[in-house]
Amino acid sequence: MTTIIIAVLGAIMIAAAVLAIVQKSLLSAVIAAGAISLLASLLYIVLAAPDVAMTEAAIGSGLTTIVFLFALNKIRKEDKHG
Amino acid sequence: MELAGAIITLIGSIFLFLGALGLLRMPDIFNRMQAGTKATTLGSILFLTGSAMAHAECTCTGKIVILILFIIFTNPLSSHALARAAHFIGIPLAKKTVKDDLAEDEKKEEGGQL
Amino acid sequence: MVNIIYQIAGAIALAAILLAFIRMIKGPTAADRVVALDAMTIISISLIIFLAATLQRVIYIDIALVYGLISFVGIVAIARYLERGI
Amino acid sequence: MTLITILGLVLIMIGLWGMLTQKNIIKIIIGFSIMDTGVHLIMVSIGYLKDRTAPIIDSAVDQANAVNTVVDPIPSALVLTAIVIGLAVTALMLSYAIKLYEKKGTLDINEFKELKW
Repeated sequence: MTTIIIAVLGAIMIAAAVLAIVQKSLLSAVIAAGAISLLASLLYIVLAAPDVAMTEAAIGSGLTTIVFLFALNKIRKEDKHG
Repeated sequence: MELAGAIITLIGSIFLFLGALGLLRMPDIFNRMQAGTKATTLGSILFLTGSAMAHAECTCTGKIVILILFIIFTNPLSSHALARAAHFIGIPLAKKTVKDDLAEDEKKEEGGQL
Repeated sequence: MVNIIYQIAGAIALAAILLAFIRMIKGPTAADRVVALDAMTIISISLIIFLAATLQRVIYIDIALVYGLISFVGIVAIARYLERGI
Repeated sequence: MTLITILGLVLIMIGLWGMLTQKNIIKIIIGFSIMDTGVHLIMVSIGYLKDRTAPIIDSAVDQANAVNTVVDPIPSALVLTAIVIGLAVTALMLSYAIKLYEKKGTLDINEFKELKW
């Protein structure tokens, strides 16, 4: 059972990584990077490391996305003025 | 009791699958949002309830009740914020749409101010 | 019997996460991708509970609690960015 | 888990490809973050032992026989620190990207050629 879960989630992770690299829009790339962190935290549960899974869910998927959005917001605001 | 819990879990997972299928097949973003939020909310509530019933020997019922309350409170809020944002940045509706109340209200307000 | 039905339910939830990810690949605008991410989050909370029941540890349910709160903050932040900026 | 080691290796390769081929600075930082995730997956998969459970002692784990039933907790403790430091490094790189944008008005890496010769 765990082998099937690892195979499916790993395939989705690789596809999301390729999507994050080849995507033109910056916001879509950030969203795909958030999806990678989500699936990684599921894999940490299968690997019997719940503390790492909790940290990855809070920091990797939540806080990193918000920090990226702050940077994108700064860049877009400068765009509007200049 | 355990068999009933397993069957409720199966029904919830079928709801999750149908929600994801609707996310894939609906024509525009608002229909997709409706399929991807309502159906998955009901499906996950059924899934969690069935899991708590199927494993009655574990002492996890309180945590699952708190989790269901989280899902009920946060999921409609986030979907509402997304729908509002998608409407205001001007994503076009599907061709079959017959009514757009928010746009009519905005037009009426602008007319009143003038 | 109970175990077989429960594992079939988990497999269907895994297929659902795959379908939601296909919308994330196809989605024409960024808002479609955010909707797909939202659906993937809810389905993965169910999948965490499934793993906790399969691996027989109660402690894994706490991860679902953390994830349910943090994902809400993330989705609302993306929605506010789409609307007018944080 | 051999499968997870292979997955981490593929993620590191995809992140390196993105860092080397993309022109936009934000995309380079995203590639760095993908590479980070791959390294963490490999480090956690080193400590995993087959058919064992999480190293948290509660009612599900027998206390007297805990050495034979739990996985190695040291790599997950290391990765826990590495995730937080990864967030700090990402935030520092993003602040540099904002400063570079204020200086030149663009994020294309080919425009910054003061140190080229």
